[in-house]
Amino acid sequence: MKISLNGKNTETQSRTLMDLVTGLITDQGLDLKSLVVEHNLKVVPSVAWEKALIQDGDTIELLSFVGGG
Amino acid sequence: MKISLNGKNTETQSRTLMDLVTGLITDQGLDLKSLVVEHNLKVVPSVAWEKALIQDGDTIELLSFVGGG
Amino acid sequence: MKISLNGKNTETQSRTLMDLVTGLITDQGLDLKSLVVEHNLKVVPSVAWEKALIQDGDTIELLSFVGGG
Amino acid sequence: MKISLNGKNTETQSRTLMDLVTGLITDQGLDLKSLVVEHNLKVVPSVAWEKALIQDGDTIELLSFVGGG
Amino acid sequence: MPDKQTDTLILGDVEFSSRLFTGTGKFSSRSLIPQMLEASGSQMITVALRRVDPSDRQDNILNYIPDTVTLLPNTSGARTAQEAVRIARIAREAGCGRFIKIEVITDMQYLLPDNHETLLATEILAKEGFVVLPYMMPDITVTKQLYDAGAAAVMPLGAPIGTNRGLEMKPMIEMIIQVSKIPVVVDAGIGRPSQAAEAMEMGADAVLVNTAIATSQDPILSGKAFGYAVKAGRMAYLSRMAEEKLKASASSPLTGFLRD
Amino acid sequence: MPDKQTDTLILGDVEFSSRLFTGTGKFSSRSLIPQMLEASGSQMITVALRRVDPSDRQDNILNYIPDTVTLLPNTSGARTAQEAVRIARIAREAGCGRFIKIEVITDMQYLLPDNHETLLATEILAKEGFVVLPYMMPDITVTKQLYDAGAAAVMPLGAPIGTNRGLEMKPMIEMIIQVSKIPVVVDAGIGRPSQAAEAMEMGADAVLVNTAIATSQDPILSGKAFGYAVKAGRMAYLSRMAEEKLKASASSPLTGFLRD
Amino acid sequence: MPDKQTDTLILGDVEFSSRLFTGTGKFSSRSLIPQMLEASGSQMITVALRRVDPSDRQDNILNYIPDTVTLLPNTSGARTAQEAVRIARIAREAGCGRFIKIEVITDMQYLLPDNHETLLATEILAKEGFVVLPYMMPDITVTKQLYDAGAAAVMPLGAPIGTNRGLEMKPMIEMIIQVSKIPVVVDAGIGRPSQAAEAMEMGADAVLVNTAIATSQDPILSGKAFGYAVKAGRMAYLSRMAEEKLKASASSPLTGFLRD
Amino acid sequence: MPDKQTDTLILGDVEFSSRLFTGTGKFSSRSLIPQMLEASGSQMITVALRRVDPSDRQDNILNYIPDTVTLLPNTSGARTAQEAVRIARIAREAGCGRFIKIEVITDMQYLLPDNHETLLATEILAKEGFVVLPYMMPDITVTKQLYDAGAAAVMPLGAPIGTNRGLEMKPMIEMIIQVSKIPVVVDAGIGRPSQAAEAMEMGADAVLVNTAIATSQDPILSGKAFGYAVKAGRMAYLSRMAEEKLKASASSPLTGFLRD
Repeated sequence: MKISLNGKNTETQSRTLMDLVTGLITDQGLDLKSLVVEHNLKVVPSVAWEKALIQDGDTIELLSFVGGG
Repeated sequence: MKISLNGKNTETQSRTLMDLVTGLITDQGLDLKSLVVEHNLKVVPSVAWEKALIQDGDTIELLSFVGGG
Repeated sequence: MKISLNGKNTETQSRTLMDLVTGLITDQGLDLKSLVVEHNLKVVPSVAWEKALIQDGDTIELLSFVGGG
Repeated sequence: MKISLNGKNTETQSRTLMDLVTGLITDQGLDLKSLVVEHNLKVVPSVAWEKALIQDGDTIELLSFVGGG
Repeated sequence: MPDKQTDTLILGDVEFSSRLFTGTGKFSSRSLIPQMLEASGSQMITVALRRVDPSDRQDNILNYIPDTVTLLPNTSGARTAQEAVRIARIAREAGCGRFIKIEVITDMQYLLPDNHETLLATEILAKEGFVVLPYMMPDITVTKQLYDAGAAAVMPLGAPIGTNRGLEMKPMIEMIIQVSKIPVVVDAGIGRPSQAAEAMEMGADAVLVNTAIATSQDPILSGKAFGYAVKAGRMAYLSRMAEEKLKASASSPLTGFLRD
Repeated sequence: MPDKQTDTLILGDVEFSSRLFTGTGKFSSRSLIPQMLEASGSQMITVALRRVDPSDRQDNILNYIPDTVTLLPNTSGARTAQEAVRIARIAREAGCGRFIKIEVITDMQYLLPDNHETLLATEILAKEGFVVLPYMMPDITVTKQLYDAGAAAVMPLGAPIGTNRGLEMKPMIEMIIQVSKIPVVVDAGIGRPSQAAEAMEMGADAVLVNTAIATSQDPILSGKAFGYAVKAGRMAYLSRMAEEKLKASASSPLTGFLRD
Repeated sequence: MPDKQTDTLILGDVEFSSRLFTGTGKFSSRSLIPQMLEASGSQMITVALRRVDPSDRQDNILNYIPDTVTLLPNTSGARTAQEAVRIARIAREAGCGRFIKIEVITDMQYLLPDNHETLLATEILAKEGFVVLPYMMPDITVTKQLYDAGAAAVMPLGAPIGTNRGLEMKPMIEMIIQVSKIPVVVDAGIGRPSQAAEAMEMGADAVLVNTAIATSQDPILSGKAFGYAVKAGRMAYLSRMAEEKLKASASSPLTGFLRD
Repeated sequence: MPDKQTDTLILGDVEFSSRLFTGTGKFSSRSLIPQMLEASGSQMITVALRRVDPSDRQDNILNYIPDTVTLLPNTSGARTAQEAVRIARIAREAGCGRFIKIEVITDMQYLLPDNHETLLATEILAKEGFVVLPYMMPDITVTKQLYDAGAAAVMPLGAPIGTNRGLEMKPMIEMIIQVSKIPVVVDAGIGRPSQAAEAMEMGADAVLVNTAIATSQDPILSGKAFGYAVKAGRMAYLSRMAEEKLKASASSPLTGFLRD
């Protein structure tokens, strides 16, 4: 399935946001709790990741809070 | 005839801008050459005052240049 | 006896600094404890006022501390 | 003859300031007109250099004007 | 003149006893942030939002901010009102609360804000119930427009961000303090506690300091210093000090000693 | 750079934890003085000496100064070194201790000190065992001469006394701080806590404030404000803050939001 | 760096050898204007447009301005872009030429310009072939937008109009000079020749001075003074003077006299 | 207020129409000096005296100074009054005339003058018939003493020599101008024509500029710039300009356009 992930066209097998996110954790050791997921311009709370189905062409942004003034 | 002259509703007998303006000169001793006349939002050059007919409801502004920074 | 008291020529009957000072207290209600007495350019502590004899021509300054920056 | 020349003890054969100065010119190509000569704390004008005899132990300063603010 | 006893700052429906706002940028270590917050007494702190950087192994910055401190997400990175609005919404939905610092910058050289885009974003977000704190170029006309747009405060800059040059825009900020119907928070450029105190003496309602604290050799002590300075400046404002005088006047009696 | 933990100021053999010196002049009521001292934390305060004024019914000003606070009698009224020396001796014999602020003023218009007479008085009194704090026109040459003469500190003025104009002489005072081998106390002209903080940030060892506190509408709160400001400025100095920068530098990541 | 020999300012298609723009406001007598123009060398002067005031018996102010001097009508009185556009059109049709100073003010307290309305008016009038000189709040973003809108120059204010406070906005104006692709004319607030010279030394292309000249006790001599100062400042800019230095450096040889 | 028509400066018995004094130090080539003098209009220029340096092949600097220009030898290098006196006598006997700039410096770090030694030298040389111009630390008391000692003028420094920092000591110099009974010449630190103009606007009688002219990339143009600026500042002083104002005041009629 082709999606736009943080602005990059990406091929993914993940069926849900949870699959996608957990995959990235193991790949990149991200801090799950710090993750903000925007799915097709809507923020999806972590409790809903399990049910959030990814479809071909979806736009997904994985964000987190950083230091700023 | 009722016109708006410099923002004030005014009763006038003047048929042309020239009548109106020359009237004011004698009344108020204005400097003709310094006068800028706006007739219904259009500036009318002094050479055209003779032919510029005033009609009921016209808006006329008599302006002049003053000191400014 | 003629003395210079705070820069003014003064006639006094006081035989000692104590006489002079106590006189002034009753006259002017000064705060004794705040008084600094300079007798002929020497500061005399209050305990010594009793024995400090005044002689004709003496210079006596009665000083006190005041607010200052 | 031993003299102090610009603060340095110097051996000289010059009998007069003129000898001394002209010697320096050929040695160092100085500009004569720019020279100010102080001989034992007295300034000696160039017209008097001929007659100004140098004696053992004299103090001579050769000065000139330079750029300054 | 506010009551000296009960002098607090209210934004949204939150009451702040500290008038020092701080930021989370530029710290050499995130673990300094909670200590700095405690030392400075600051009760509001800014954070930014960015795409996850896989190379960045740091844990959640929010973990370093006590619950007692109000989060002020900023819209840094936004170059239009629309982008600022999107960031603000994400921040709120991500659980950061209703406060938002609007920051729209198109000038990448001096990093100075775009007042017009900032005004547009303020209008939209205030309607959506945000407590909007717009970072702005000091400007009287825009100050009034931001009030009409529903801003909770205005945040004029003292000097370009990160310069530590202090109140370069002082005359304009003084005018803003005179005309503004909402709190004035001096943001950006404050590099010394004395400058923070000066802003408060002028009548500013608060100051926001990040770079000066985070980049000092001792951010905890610096934070404490700014905390003291902001208090000092506010007290000076409340105690109505005398104006500057042209003529000298002695603090000791002017009579010569042993003279009349 | 001094140790941040044990940062105190030592003059004579007395150790001061507070770097704010205060004065007793111009208070509307003497009873404000002890409260101001407590609120400000000041541990050194000036007094003046004058002929008894029969019309003045006030009781002893020394009664208003706690024993924990060091008295700093000044020689105000002196117009020559000799007069200053005489006043100093009287003050000491009157039980005011060894500290003396030398103040010799011949300019009655701007009340600016006479550095040469001040230097002469310092020489004499230092030899007599006084802890001499000379009030001076900011001057590098005289600063060195006062050190050689045995001064315990130098007290350059920030601006003419009582003007509240702050650090008008800042550039000269910065140079004095660079060259002085003894503590530098900025005296006179400081009208705002921010100015006191600025002096401390520059590296001054202490400041003396009288008029600004005494003439404010709330001397106790003002005293507290100056106490905080002096602490803030000292902390800033100790925590080595970054210099001013010409270029702006972002406190948030510079990448555009949702851009690379 | 421009050629020192042929250093002139070109606006529209007009070449100006004088970089001092003047104004006709506030003169005690109109007959001073031509003398001031001659003494100052100014080649551009502002005028305003107003409804005829019957009580005003003065003759045409344009009679006092030599044909060699370019007229710069302003849009003073305008509170919206539309009003500014209307005034500009009338001025042009009345024979005042293509130059127009846009001035849109809604803040009646400090008389500071509204940058957004000013930008809108600039856009419209530039399209109509006017040589547009917008009076503006110093603002980097708006400076770029005015260039894109077709402005012939930008005219940031130095300080609020008529205050004579000089370059209060100096840091912002310096940035504008750095980024602007069109000439920068410092307008408003300049009260002393030294301030006009300073603006030119910074690299401003011209200054506009009205109040300081018209309200001095000798407007002709003042005009001359500003003419000299603007020249001096421009020459200083062209001759590349050395920067400020932190360290002192002797102008005479440092060797002691009669020492090595 | 002096007569505008016949406004000249008289020192000794010499009348100067130019109030710009210049110096001969730091020029890349001596041949620039006469051109600079002509461009600037300066009628007084400083020179220094030193031991002949054999390695120095340059011809006589005096050859570069036209007879119409008054020589002002300085006593640079002197560290005591006695040395200054010796230099002054040599200079006069060497045919440099009666003018002498006293410069006694013991502080080799900031090169700031020693006021007390300067005063002593002034006393001696004035008695010997010199026209004494002492370079001094800005100081009111010393200003009066220099007058009593017979100085022809006082020359307070604006900032440390060679720094180009301008009127750092402005407040003190303003006071000196108020009290001085002899001309006040601001010497040292002036780095820009605007700063020279500012000094003249304050009421200074002249300024001395060397480094800023000599070290610019075009000393001739810079000299011209300072000549213009000094004239501009003096004219401004003579034409009595209005003071700074807190409130804005319009230079155009305040009535809205097409409003009442």
